[in-house]
Amino acid sequence: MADNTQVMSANSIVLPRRPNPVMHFVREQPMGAASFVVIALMMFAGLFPQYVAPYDPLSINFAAILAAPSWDHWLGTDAFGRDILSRIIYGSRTALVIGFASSLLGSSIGAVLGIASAYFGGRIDTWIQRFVDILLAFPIIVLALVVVAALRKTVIYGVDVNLIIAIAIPIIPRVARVVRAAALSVNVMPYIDAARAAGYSDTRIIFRHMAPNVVAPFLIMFTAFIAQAILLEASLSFLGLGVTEPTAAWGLMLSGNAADFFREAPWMIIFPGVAISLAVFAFNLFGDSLRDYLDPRFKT
Amino acid sequence: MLVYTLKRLLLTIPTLIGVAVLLFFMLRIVPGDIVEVKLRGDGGNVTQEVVDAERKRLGLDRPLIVQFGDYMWGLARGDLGISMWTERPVIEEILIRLELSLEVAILATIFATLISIPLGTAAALFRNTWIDYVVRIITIGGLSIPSFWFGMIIMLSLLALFNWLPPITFTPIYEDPVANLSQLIWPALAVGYRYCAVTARMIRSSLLEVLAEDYIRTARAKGVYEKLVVSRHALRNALLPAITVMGLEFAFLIGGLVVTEQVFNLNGIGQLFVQSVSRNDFMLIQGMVIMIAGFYVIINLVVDLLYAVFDPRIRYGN
Amino acid sequence: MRAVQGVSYTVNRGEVVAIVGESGCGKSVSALTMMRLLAKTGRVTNGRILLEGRNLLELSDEEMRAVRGHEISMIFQEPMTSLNPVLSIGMQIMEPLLIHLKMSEEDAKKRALELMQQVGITDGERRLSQYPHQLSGGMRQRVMIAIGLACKPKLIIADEPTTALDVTIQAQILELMKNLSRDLGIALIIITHNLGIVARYADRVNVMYAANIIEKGTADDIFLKPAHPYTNGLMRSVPRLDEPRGTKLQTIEGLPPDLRMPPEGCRFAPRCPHRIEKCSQPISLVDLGGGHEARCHRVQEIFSGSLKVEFPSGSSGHAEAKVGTTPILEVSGLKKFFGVKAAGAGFFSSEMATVRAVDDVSFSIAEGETLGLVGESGCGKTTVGRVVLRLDEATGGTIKFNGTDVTHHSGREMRGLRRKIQVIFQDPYSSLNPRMTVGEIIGEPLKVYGIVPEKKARLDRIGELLTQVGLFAYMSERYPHELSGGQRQRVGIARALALEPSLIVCDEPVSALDVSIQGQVINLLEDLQARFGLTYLFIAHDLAVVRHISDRVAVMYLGKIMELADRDEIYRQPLHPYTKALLDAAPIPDPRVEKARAPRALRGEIPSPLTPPSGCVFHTRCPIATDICKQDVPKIRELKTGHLVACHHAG
Amino acid sequence: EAQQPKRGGHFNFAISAETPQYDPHGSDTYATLHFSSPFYSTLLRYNLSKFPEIEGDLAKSWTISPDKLTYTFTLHEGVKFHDGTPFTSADIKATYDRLRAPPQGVVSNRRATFADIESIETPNPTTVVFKLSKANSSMLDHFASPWNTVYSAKDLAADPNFPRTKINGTGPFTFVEHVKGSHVAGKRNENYFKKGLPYLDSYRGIFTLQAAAMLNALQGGQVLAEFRGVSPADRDRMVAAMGDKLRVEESSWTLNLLVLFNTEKPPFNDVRVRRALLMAIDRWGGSQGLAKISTLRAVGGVVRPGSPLATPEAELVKLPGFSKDMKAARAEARRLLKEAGQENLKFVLWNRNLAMPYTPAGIFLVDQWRQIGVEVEHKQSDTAPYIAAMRSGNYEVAIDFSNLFNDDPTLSLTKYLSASKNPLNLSRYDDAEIDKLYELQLRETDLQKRRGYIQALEKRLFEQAYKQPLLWWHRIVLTHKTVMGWKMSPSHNLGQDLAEVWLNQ
Ligand SMILES: Nc1ncnc2c1ncn2[C@@H]1O[C@H](COP(=O)(O)OP(=O)(O)OP(=O)(O)O)[C@@H](O)[C@H]1O
Ligand SMILES: Nc1ncnc2c1ncn2[C@@H]1O[C@H](COP(=O)(O)OP(=O)(O)OP(=O)(O)O)[C@@H](O)[C@H]1O
Ligand SMILES: [Mg+2]
Ligand SMILES: [Mg+2]
Repeated sequence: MADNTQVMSANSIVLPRRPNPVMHFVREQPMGAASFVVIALMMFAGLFPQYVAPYDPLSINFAAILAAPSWDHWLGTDAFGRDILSRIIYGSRTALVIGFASSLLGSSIGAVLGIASAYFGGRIDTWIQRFVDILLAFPIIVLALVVVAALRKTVIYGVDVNLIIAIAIPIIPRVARVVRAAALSVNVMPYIDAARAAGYSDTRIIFRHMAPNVVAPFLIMFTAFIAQAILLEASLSFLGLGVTEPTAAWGLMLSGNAADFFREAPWMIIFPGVAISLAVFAFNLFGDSLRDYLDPRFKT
Repeated sequence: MLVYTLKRLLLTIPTLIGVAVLLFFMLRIVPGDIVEVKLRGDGGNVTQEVVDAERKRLGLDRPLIVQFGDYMWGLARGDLGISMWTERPVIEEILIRLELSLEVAILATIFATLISIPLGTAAALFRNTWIDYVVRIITIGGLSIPSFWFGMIIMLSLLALFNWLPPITFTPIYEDPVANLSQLIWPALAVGYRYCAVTARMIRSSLLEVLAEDYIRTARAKGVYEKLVVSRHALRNALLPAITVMGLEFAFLIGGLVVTEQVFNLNGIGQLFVQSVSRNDFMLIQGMVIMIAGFYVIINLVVDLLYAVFDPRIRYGN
Repeated sequence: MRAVQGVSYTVNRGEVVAIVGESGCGKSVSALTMMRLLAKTGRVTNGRILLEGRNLLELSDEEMRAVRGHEISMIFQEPMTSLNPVLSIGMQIMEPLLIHLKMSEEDAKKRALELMQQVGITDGERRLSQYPHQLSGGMRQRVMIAIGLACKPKLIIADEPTTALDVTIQAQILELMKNLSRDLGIALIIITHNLGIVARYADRVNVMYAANIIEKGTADDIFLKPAHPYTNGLMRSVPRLDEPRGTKLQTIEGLPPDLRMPPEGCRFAPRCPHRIEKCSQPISLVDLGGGHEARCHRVQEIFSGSLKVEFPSGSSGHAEAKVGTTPILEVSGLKKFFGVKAAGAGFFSSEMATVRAVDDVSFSIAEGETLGLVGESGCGKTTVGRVVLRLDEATGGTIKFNGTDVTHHSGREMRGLRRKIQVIFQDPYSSLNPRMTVGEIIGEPLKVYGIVPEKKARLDRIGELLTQVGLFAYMSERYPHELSGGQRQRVGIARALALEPSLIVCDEPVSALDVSIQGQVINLLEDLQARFGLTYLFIAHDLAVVRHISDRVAVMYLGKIMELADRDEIYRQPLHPYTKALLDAAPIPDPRVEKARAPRALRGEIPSPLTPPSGCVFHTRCPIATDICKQDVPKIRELKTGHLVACHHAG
Repeated sequence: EAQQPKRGGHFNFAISAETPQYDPHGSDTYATLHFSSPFYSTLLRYNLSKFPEIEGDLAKSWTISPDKLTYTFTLHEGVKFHDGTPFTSADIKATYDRLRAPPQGVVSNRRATFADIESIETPNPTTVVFKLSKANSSMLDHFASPWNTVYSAKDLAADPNFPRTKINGTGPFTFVEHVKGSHVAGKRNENYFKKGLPYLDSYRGIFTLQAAAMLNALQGGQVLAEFRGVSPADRDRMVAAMGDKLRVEESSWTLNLLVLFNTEKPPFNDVRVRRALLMAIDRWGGSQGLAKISTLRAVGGVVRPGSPLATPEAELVKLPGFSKDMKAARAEARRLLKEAGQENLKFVLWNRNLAMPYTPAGIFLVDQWRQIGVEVEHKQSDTAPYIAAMRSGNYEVAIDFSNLFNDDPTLSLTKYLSASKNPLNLSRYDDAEIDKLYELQLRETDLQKRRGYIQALEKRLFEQAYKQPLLWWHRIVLTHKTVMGWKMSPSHNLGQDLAEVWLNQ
């Protein structure tokens, strides 16, 4: 035996250094990297709006009602003379908080359901799948609307919790589906059999062996659904069922009688919409690149 | 085939029942009472007896479980009940508005299918070229632009460019196609964009996968024209997943309608839905959700059947 | 990177040329290059591909397209995925005819039927309208051949045409191709890594190593007078059916060079036991006369016999493992049925059918013994292993371990037992958790079972285990994807050893490995057995490998054991017709033996385990089957001491 | 526009909401009136040319006994219901009995207002006599209320709820159809008892649920008018778009929004806190700003500014919350809060989820209170939860609204009665003095004295700061110039029978 090892050591393959994942991602997915920069900017604006925003987003100024974009109001003002740029900047906080929170909540629950469903199979699987089917049969916004209406509004640190839940619920079944599929394919992997053969506990197998291998689809879903959540929040606020005035929120800026002003003050409509689209676009693009990066099938 | 279809239809029933039950109790948590809205919504100062009498008349004073049983029994007989607001049969309220919403949905679907197939195919064939990137931007845009805002922008542009706005009263297509389309084509665009984007993306990725398959290599090795390789060998396999996605996206389509109908003031299901939510018209809400859920289930059934038509590996059960 | 370099060979009409080499050495690439089918990422830097004097590399894409499938056609490795699932068989066969020969529909159809005839597909009429998923692997490969033949090409390239098929089917297909090329005067290039096949079917052979052809010549040249050290090594590292007992395999240690940075000298030098300074200089093919050429600096010495090529043969010194008498594992009447969706029903009907994966299997293994389990794919080998491991619940029968019945032990009761029974899987890629480092993978059981609770000691233990399987301690922080197939398999073995088991189920542990690596792993397993007195249940479909490693061998067919006996016994005088057939079908890497043997191939296909034949499951293919075989199931009888057979006509 | 009215023609107008049922007795929404009025007549009605003067409708004339306890009406002869049955005093009796004492299962929102009616007698088919238990200075206004549409005794006898779903009146138009979600249609009642009326052959009330949509329709001529009222922004936009084809009529409105405190919830049980919050509101400034973007405008007390009984501005500015010197007022407000130990007060402001004018009002208030360092969470919810919260009393501060059809104080002041007297008092306070003043003004028949009581009540109310009108609405009605004969009034509930409307084309 000893001598074999000698032979092997003589020319054991030299590996290329393990590449730094971040740099690697940037190199492989420039668009993804770019979109991440946008997201980062949004995050900064959302975290420290007071340093970025030129005005207080709430203070009414009847002197400057519906002012057109100008040097002192870059994106103009709304019907209450509030600076639209500042409201958009503060709005990014609302969007991000709700987007992240609800996507995280929904995706996590979905992931747990999905993995459990795949790993235990049998009756548990059937029940979970039934439940998922039922949730899926609800049109997304409809479900959200009903939940918003049903749950009493509870605000914690200025964040509307029931809105988050409402948006999270439609996410659950969709994530559960995907993760279940992924987990099923992992479940038949020999290394899982090996773990079973070694007699490890279910929890250990699930968390140590399965979970890490469904992280990729989870991450992808997670980012994608941040985008969807932001969009959904905008829609709900637009319908007047999401965030309420005078909070700065993008969907809200388009809602109510904003549309009535679109002749004399189109900027009131255009800029918030652009903000939503840009943010959602960034997250989608990032999620997309993430998938291309993580999913071998898309590798060249 | 038929048997299978029936079997599947039966299988949808538990789902729908689940929807009904879940919804019924979820709604009953909603604070507030439609009778109050009716009698006091506009500042009327009616006495409590009046309110109670009204609740009694509408049978809202009965214990929840009784109302529930009543409702389920109604469902069993295919009766969606009475709208608490207008006191007309729910089904009637829905049917009045169904035609319009349905037409918008169909227009959107047609639009999506027509655009997405060439778009997705081009992106896949010219992968990692500028074409691919452009398509990618367009499609991700579709996922990112809120349909209601897109609708507003469409209106704005129509106004700005032609100083023209679509008509507000609905004329059935069989009466006056021009008037009908000139009203509905715009909302269809607004909701169809996303639909189209999702499908195109699906077509792209599945086509890429298919093109990497061994049998494509075989086809090339046979000396088949490249055109045929794509159209005959690749595309047929690639379209299958796209069909599924279209089925699943239906849920989003409805969502799109709900907001877009607000923007274009279409007297459709979406509009009705928002109204009934703001009025606590539970019966109407239940009716609509169950109907939409039914649609969703049916559509996915149809998708599966289509699958069978396209893919010989899938056999009809006997 | 240069996938292929300095490859040049010629093929003549009606001649069969084989290209052998380990995986990744560039066989497929060279073939695809000939078809100009390389992915965009690949391109031909220089060289000529002459088809009857025309340089294919200079043709326009359109001209080349006209050549493909018309003058040159290709048959691929994976019959399962190489046919378009949504197009009918007829369509796919007729396509080249319609395109290249501009035939009319009905002419094409006639021709298609004729082709089906040729490739031995009966009732072609019906088949034409069928779809690939309705055909067995063998059938599909026949269809592929039919497609290849369609336009009477001058050259057919077959890239591993039978690797995915069972030995019996493999024999059928290869015979077919050989005859066709002879009768139709078609030049045939067979790409393979199976030396047996080469020996039997090839007129001339090109041996490739690391993107070079390092030796070429007639089959006899290569097999009888191999000149290049690598060729020698290759010959010695494969177990052979006609080898005396107990010989150790000689193995070529190390791995092929990374083609992104190949050594500029002789590419084999790093692994060559006889390398000298000179070997670091570039070298081209040296002519040895009679078209026999080899790419080696010392080829003359070797050829003249003045240099004897010797390779280190695994554990020199270690004694044969001593086989105990007490059975450690007793399996009796074992049954495992699976409920599956009825075949063909697709997801449109939910009717269930049962797969009789394992049906009444009994055997026992003594301590320190190795029981080999052979059989064609789908016969239930893996399932037996899984049931023994209690990964699947037995449908019937009992499993005794060290005398105690463990068939229905609960998870808790099993826990202690788990340590004693371990497993090694076939696929070295999917059997290691890609998200864990080698260290974590091997260390986990030590931690979980508190075998080596504290960290420092555990690291040492891991290092120790790694060295035991011929790896290095420093590899413990590598991830699986940073290891070669062979190395991964060694990690898998180390993982099994970590629990210090007494029985290891090896499910095709070497099937996925290259011959040279295969040798290494087999030797390793033998060493470990000798060292730790392990007991193996060794599952494989390669008879040679099984024979080499096992003490006794069980032959399975459709979930039943057909024959079970001492390995020499069973190979010397097999009593069951199926065993005979298997042995016949497996080609031996020796042209003399092979060319001497009459062409034979077991007829028919393997029946579906969903609907196993009545009576003796083998009767549908059995040459000596009679009526009783159709009626009643043969009991498994002990014809001689320790030689059990399940056949009415045996003995 | 003293032109000779032209007969004939078809008239389309917009109704921005669709009524769930047809019976004004059981309704408070203009949607029902704009839908039903053309089909019905009332006993009396307002003469919109000389509002708030009252004239007869079905009543030809009437007399009131000196003790103000007996009202005798002489009715028009030859009046017929649309189904041909002749109209008699019995129908009036049936109608008013239904209003004041609705039978089981019938909703009458006017029950309380007619509580003082003791009996109704019909000596002959053209005479009806109402006897009251107490003098009631608002009685005549009640008789002129547009909600009290007259039904046929026959129909009510057949089914007390007949008018909810069917229509049979004596009005100028007969019912043609109601297409759900689309429109209601009517055509001339050939034997309407007022000779020569109506002018129109037929009309359609088209439901336009989105303001934007309604305006588009108006601009496109799909409808020629909308009678409820639009926001200034819409007005400007339409004027810009249509120029002199459009007629704009404006008036202050009988509607207002109020700031409402739940006097049971600390710290709002402390008058200083309530007062401080009211004083922090810059009404005069706000009215100018909000007037540009919302239907809110006039600053006023408990009675509509500009109406006979309203408190003049000079008096008003003295009341807490109406000062024009905001610096002082806010300083005072901060002081009060400090005194009450509520410098950094936080609370939730409930509001209805209606774009116009509730949202602007909410935004305005939040901003105003931020300026005295009070942090407010603005909670807008749909009507049902809103009302639920109001009634159950689990709210702190809210924006309340009052919706009237005339300037008669009695109706508007009932809002301020003690909770014990009026269960609908959402501020849940008991204040004997207010109740006393209310009763006094109600029974007082001398206008000057009555104004005195009302102003006293107002003063008391604002000093206690239970609730206080924020701003009164401003009504802007847009019609095509071709629409003639319709009369603007301070209430969108009045004058919708369309009898005198005609088209000038
Ligand atoms: N499309 C490709 N892009 C990049 N490298 C490739 C590509 N195809 C093959 N290679 C590399 O070229 C070398 C030769 O590959 P090839 O498939 O010819 O080996 P092979 O002899 O066919 O192996 P096997 O026996 O496993 O089929 C390998 O190192 C492989 O990684
Ligand atoms: N989980 C399962 N569900 C249904 N059928 C199964 C399952 N596992 C195995 N089978 C069926 O049982 C039969 C035996 O499978 P098994 O894998 O044991 O054969 P094998 O001898 O290991 O084949 P190979 O040589 O290809 O590994 C096959 O027909 C297979 O399709
Ligand atoms: Mg290959
Ligand atoms: Mg196996």
